[in-house]
Amino acid sequence: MIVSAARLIEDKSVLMVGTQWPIIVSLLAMSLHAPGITICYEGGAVLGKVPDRIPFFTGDPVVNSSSVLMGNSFDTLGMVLHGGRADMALLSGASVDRYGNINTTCVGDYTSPKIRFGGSGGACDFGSLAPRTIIILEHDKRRFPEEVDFITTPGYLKGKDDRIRSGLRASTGPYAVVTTLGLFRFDEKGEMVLRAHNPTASVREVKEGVQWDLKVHKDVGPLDPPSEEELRVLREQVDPGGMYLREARLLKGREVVI
Amino acid sequence: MIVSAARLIEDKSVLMVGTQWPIIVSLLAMSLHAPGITICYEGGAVLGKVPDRIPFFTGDPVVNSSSVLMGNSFDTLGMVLHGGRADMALLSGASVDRYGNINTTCVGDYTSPKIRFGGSGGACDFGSLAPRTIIILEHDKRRFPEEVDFITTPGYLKGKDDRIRSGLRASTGPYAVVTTLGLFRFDEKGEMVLRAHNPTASVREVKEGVQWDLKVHKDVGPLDPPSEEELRVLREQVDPGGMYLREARLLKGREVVI
Amino acid sequence: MSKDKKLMPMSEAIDRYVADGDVLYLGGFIQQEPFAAGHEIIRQGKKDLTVSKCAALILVDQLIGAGVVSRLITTFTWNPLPTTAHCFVRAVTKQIPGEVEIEEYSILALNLAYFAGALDLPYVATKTILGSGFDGEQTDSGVKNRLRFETSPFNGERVCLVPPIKHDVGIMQVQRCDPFGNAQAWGMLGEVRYGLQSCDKVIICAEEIVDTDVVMRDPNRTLVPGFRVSAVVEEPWGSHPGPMAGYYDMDWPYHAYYEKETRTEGVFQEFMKKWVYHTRDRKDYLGLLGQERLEALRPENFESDPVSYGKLTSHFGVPYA
Amino acid sequence: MSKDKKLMPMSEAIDRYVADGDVLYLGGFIQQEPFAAGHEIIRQGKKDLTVSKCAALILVDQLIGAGVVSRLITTFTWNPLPTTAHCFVRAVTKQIPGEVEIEEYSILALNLAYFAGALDLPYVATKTILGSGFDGEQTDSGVKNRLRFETSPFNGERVCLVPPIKHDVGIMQVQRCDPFGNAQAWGMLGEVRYGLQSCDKVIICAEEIVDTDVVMRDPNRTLVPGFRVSAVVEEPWGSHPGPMAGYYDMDWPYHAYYEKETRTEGVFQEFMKKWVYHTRDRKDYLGLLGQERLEALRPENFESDPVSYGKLTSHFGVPYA
Repeated sequence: MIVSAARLIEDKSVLMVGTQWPIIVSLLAMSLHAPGITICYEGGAVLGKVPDRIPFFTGDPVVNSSSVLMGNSFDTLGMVLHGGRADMALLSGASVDRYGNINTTCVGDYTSPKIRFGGSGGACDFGSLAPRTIIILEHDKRRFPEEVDFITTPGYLKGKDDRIRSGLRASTGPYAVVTTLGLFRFDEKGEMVLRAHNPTASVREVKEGVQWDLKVHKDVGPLDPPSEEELRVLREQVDPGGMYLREARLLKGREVVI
Repeated sequence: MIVSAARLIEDKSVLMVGTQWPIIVSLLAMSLHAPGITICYEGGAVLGKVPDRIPFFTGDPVVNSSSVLMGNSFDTLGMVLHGGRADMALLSGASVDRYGNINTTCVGDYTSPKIRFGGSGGACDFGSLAPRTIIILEHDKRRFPEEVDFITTPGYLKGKDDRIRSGLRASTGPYAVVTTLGLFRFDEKGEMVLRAHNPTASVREVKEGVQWDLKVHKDVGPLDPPSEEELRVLREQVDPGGMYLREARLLKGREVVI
Repeated sequence: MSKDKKLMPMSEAIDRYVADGDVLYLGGFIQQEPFAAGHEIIRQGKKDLTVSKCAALILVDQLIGAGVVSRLITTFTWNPLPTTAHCFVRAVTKQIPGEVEIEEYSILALNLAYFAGALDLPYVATKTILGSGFDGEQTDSGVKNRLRFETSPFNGERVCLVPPIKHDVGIMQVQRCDPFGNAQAWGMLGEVRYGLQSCDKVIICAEEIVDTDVVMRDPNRTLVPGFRVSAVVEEPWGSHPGPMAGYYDMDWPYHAYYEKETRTEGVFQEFMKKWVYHTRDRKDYLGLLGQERLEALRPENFESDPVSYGKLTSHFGVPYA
Repeated sequence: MSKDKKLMPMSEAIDRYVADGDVLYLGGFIQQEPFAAGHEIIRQGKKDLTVSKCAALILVDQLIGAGVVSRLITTFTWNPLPTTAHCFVRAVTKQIPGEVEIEEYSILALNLAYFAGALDLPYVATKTILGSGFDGEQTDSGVKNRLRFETSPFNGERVCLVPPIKHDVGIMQVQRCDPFGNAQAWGMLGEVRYGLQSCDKVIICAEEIVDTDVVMRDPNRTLVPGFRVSAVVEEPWGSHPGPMAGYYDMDWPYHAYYEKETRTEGVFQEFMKKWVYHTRDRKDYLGLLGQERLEALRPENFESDPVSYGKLTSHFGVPYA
């Protein structure tokens, strides 16, 4: 998933990068084929290099000493993203639906939710404004409903026409979804289409992993597995402590004593 | 004029200060009875002390090393003035009319002017937004037409009702005009009224110094002449080089060789 | 410049400037959060507060859990590990310890609302939010916020109008401040410049109190000018367990510990007794952490090069003085 | 971060990035104006430019006098002594050397227009301008600008709507910049942050070229990030006769000299021959001033205290590396 997503990033592009998977994906791309990308975080940071330690999240204080610009959210969400200077946005999410709408708000009705998540942060802005949004998340059938309970981040809403009707710019919208099972793109109506599957997963498995009748691209096939070089850079350079690859990241399952 | 205007400034008030007379007036007040005033300039400066040399104008680089905040125009014109945190604005002007409208744009029709001045700068913002605007200018009949050719800075327009109709906030507007001949205030309709005259000028002289039938306050009388202390502080502390009091300010009449 | 010194202890600042029912802005975008001030608010038992915070982390979670918050204006609320903010979730899903009304936006929209609040602009039009759940008009999501949707008179496009959000009081922890309230901050500043300025009163908590000369030697670093500030509190380590650029790292294990200690209402109350109710002030709190732990949070020095603003005492080429 | 070095001589930067007919933003609010760049624009005989400048002083006056400007977006134009900007006045009142269309605002309104341009916001509503001559709707003044006036859907008040102003190219002189375009500036910054960002291309002229490490040790001082910058020109003294905080004072006698040498079209042409047409580049211009004069403009040092951003190489309390 991390490697597949990183491969979608073109060198010299300007990226809005969200918390969680987008951090490691963008830093891997920067360390591999895309050294000239510009990484922007919602709090007002423009990175100048791969940080001295991998950020836990985009507000990690390590960003303070690894940036060429530390400013306000207007500098990144405002002038880079809303201003039309970003090429791409990278996001995680709790769930994604058939038209690429993302929910990180709640399960159930918004006013009396069964489960409540953190909320949008800048995610709604990313999805509203970026020319190409890439959504990165672990595959799990519960994360792929036909229609999300709350649109935290607009994808194509009920289809591309609906997105344009809402007033969002026609040049914007979801570009790809990358999961632990495969790579998805969107058709001319804004519906998610399986474009390639992980070498270890079949098309059938992927289809069973979503809650609607998933469209499959006519040229669907397996993704190239991560190369040795990609894995080496990921494990030795980008995340040598395995923060993003092991449970250590969440400090879960360890006894926590203060 | 300088001393009379300075006396109108209350201690601890927050001032938006324009170029020319307002600079010396506000610094005189700060050096006399109002040490706790906050002086803000349109380019984004909040002064921290009387500058090391008197600023020629509010963009003078001496301001860089005499301020507690140097930011953007949004910091002063935006958050202090439009945000409703200023108590008073001090302005100069090329001409002022019966209702306190100021012209610093042109003589004649705007589209084909006979004479053209610099323009608004932040003056229009001062007059539009400040709770109390004080206008300071040399008295000269040509500077006091019944109606200005162009409203660079809105006073009461054609009267207080007209100002409110325009959408400007009811709590804002001209507070006083101070000239070399006298001190003027505004009546409930927004018309200029002579409140006091310089000890060396008669009411008749002042009335002859404007192009309309000037209203005179029933309690009109002479202003107190500048005290020795006021003059000493002005001449020895605020403007020891006499930049604002002598022709040297404009470098006029001197041979200029590069 | 106002010459009133505004230095006071935290207890006095909160007592004098935060009232029950106030709309409270809490500054710091992930970094520089006013934890010490928040704990004092809880200790003083303030009631019915509206808390407005662009990025709400475990400080807001504690305020909610302690029952001082009746309304929350925000873009997200979580524990930045990242994991769940349990008190927030309990309040929203089960009204424990009480009902908290939520007014939600995206970060950019809330930044624009604070910006409009700071400048008192009638509204700002944007192309974000449209079609999302925050666009109550299009999606009928049940969201409550102040946004309106209009057709642009310039080009006929559908736009989102963001009105000002203003606050009674704003509180933020910064690196340094002079006794008159001229506050300087660096690091990730998110929405804080406009958030603070959208407040009638401002309380600045600072790692260090410095002379005004320090401020005047670098006035571009000033976040908020003194005349806008009501109180200045010297409170080193006041943002722990959050980070302060140049002063301390985020205390990650504390956030994991907090996650564990807040999973139920019961354990949360024990947590609060230990860290808030049974501490009189920040000194007590820091005592619980111990000097060794604090020192381990110190980053290596990473200093800026000084810059000169230039001192000018006479007018070049012009006779003066 | 983009690793393309963008350093080039002024002549190449202007030739490559400024085209006839362009809408040009010139940065610097009174301080930090790009005089050297402006002179090169004149030397290269660019035509039909729209010049957008919040505070237009004698650089804009020279551009108008030289006939390269067909439209001016501004809030005022004068010689900051203060006295008349003669070329501007000749153009407006007598169409000498040609007609210049004027689009005028107040400073706050133009700041909002640049802000809207930088963020590509549809419009921003304000309470300034209303009823003034810039409010063409109410005063029928003949002013040409892009403002519209509406009734607020929030409270029914009359408001002024400011749409975005955008530019093809922006140019500013700053204190320091790295070879990749990460530019840092201090002093009075007026509208420049948003002005520069409302441009498709940006040319940065710098007193000094510094390593990226200098920028990364103080990233809050960055005015514009490198990826937005097309060209970087090392041009010491490039803002003379205007000031540069920490580097040189305003050259007041030069402004008086300029006033005198521009009173008629004829003497202005002689002035331009000497200072612009007969100089090949900034070095020639500085040669006319002489080293002694330049040194006299240097201010005393007035240095900021360094601040630390903190270097963090491992995660506190979390096993790493």
